[in-house]
Amino acid sequence: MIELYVLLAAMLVAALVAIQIKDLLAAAVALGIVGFSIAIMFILLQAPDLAIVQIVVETLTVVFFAAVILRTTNTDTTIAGGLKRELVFPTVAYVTFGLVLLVLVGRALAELPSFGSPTMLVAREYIALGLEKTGAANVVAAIILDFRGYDTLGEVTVLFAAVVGVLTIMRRAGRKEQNSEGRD
Amino acid sequence: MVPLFACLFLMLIGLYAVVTKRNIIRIIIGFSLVEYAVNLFFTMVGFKRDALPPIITDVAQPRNFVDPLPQALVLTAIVIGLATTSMMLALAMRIYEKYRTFDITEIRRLRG
Amino acid sequence: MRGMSSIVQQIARLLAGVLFLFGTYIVLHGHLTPGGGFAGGVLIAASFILVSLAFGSVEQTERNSYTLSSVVESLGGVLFVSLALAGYVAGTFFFQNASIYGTGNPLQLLSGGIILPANIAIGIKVGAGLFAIFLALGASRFVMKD
Amino acid sequence: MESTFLPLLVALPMLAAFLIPLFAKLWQRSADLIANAAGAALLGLSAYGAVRLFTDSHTIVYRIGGWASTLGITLVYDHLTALVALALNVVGLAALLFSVRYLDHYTGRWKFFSLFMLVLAGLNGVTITGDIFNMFVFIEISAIASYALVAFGTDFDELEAGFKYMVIGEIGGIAILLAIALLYAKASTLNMAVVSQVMAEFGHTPLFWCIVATFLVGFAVKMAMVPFHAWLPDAHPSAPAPVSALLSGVFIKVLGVYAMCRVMFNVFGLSRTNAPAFFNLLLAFGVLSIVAGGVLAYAQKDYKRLLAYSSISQIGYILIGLGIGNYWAIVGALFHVLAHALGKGLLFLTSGSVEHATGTRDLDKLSGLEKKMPLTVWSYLLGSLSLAGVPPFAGFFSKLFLIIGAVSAKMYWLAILAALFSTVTLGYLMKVADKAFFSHKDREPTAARESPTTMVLAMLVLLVLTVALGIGFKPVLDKLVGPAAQVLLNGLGYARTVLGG
Repeated sequence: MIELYVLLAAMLVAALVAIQIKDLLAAAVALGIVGFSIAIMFILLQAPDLAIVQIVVETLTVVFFAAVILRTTNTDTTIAGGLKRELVFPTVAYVTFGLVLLVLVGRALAELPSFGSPTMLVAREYIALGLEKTGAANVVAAIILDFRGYDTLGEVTVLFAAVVGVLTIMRRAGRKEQNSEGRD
Repeated sequence: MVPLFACLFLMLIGLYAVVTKRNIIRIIIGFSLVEYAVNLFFTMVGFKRDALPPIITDVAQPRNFVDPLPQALVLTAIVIGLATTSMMLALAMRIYEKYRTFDITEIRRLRG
Repeated sequence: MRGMSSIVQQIARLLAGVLFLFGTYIVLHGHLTPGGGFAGGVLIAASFILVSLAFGSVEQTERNSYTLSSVVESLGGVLFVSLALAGYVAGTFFFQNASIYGTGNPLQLLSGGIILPANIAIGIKVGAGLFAIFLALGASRFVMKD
Repeated sequence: MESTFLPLLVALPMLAAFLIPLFAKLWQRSADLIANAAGAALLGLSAYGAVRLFTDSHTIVYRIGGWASTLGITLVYDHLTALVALALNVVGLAALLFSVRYLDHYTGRWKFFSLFMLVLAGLNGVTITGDIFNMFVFIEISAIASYALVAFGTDFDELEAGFKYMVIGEIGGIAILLAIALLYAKASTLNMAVVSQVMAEFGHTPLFWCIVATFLVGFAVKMAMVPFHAWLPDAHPSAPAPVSALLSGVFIKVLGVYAMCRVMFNVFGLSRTNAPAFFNLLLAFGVLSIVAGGVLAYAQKDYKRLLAYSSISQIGYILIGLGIGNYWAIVGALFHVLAHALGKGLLFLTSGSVEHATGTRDLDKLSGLEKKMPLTVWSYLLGSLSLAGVPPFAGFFSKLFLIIGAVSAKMYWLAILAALFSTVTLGYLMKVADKAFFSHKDREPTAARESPTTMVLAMLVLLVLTVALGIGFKPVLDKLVGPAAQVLLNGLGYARTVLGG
């Protein structure tokens, strides 16, 4: 499991870079590194389906980010060099909040089944029945398209909503011209 | 427990960017980080030590698999994440076109 | 959008074909191997994106492919809902699987009942939809009329 | 198979949303037709379900794909669902009808109707689902479609409001997903009924409260209770008026109030007796929302922004009803869900009507509309009387039940607060009437006249229902709201009705 810890550390470092580096394109690439290390972790966690989807989605996300950044601006004018005084208080407050949260959540997480041994109450039935009832050798595919196909219908609809939404937002003029003189 | 905490830590990093950063693209990056963290957390919940990926290659094989259900759910969550990210980017691009800046402190026409 | 150099164009043409084929393979084998309609659909979208990045295009082509991809996406959605409704109309359940499609031979390509056609519907829909998003986000001076 | 109508509540609007882009390419106006037909069909289906419930009062359960409830996804239609679904589809249909002419201002007609159908599909999906992850998926469908609708005007304000709404709303969505992950880690199942049985054996440990708190943050963002409300006063006014009506009228209640009630009462089995701290927290948030929303509403100069703050305040009433947690208070809260859906839907439609006629929402610029748009003005007046709780309109009874609940729980100060802020509500709503309708300034808006027939018709539908709900409150109370409150008070009994039925 040592690989998992190395990847987790790399992921956290890349995440810190992504939110701090001044160049936005570099930040998007750092986000990509986070995504790809998560994809590799999915393989280590025995989730090849997720790994494939994560890789292609991550690639596409970086492409989308690059498309937007290249069409707009690459430099982040809000990050000046050095420490900014007005950011000190929120950062300290946030770090305190984060630590308190981690301690509280830590107590709660201790009650979960320990890492690596899930309860698998219904999962056992999926594994036992998956092939026989649906004919699909990939149990994950059997779940997303058959047992819980309704979820996938929702997922497809979310994507559709996003496509129509993006097309809606990218319309050049939202209102028709002749009615615009009454507005300020 | 350590991997789960690492996920929460990633989430806190992302949330920090959402809360304190003033650049819209940076906020979207922070949001993506939060979402990745939750996806990873959910997958780790279903991980089983010394087990195989849930794909049957032989009908008679012993089925010692990791929990397939979180994987199916995270698959859906990843897609939803892609959908939200692309919509946020579209909004960001239009905001830049209108205001010529990504700085949210300068984009403040609506009053409190 | 400007096109890129002819070396890039030739490589992109080759790579796009490979990507498209690989995407189709992943869609069709979603019930047997890792991946499925979504991953394959993204790969198919990526092959189109690659071509449009390498070759660039004039506004008219972009608008045509945008219209086409949004139509194809809607068709994919209709196809998926129809698959779900097929069992319902036939008098059994919403998302009925085995009894109307049959489960086929386990571990063969033609197995898994509803899963194979559903994967194809998702693959079509995702491929077209993501390409439409890319066109909207990435194409330069691409004016969306209505 | 008396339950077969249930999947149609989701499949129909989805199919409509997918078909609209195809048909709109051939004929622009087909979008109106498909959307309105689907809206009417949704209303018919939810009414049919409600009638079935009234006749044999048996919770309707549908198992998708015929799988056992642990394996597949279950759809559930009980009295609480019926109440929310009816309110949702009535307001949805009225808003669709209103949109037909209102959209003459905007470009992108088919996109609007397609997104609108997606919002309706998502909201209906949330109300009927019996599976916790499925609820998240449908919350996301309606939320993502609503972000695009808020930014529909694609102008400065709309884009800014849309982005703000989207970031805050998605943080809420992610919180819900995280809560589901934690819940799954412990309960190892997703069906709400089964989860509630597993969690019941588990007790109120730190992990339990951690899950409850994470869910609460998510739903609090979605319902815009007061410290999580920052997005609402920007987002709701920026949307086109029929969308504002849907968002303020039902959206925040389905994604926030309904989802929270279902999870907290029926899945976690919380009740005033076993978790007083949680209910006191709801009371605190409720009081904060009522006061902050009411005071801020009074200070607004924008017609729709005032109404948006009023929504925050009215959500507060629903919250204190739930927080008091006895039968009458919950009846009051649920009755207010109905009354506020109709009333606020109506008020936002009148704002659209005024904007359609005059082109502005600024109260300082509007004047003397009383003569020119009598139907709009009267709809506004009666709707605001109902919201403020003047008898015999619907809002009066919701506040009456709420106060009865508060008094019987010996929380007199809450009763006084609720009554006091009724007058504040009346005050700020009448401020609009005073400035926009009855005042006479030097510069009258030139060509203001009554809106087209379909817009007036949509307003009249909601107006008639508001009045009818007030006058005929008794059968509604007996048949719908009372049993719905019993569903919540029944708590973990939900599992038995779903799994046994």
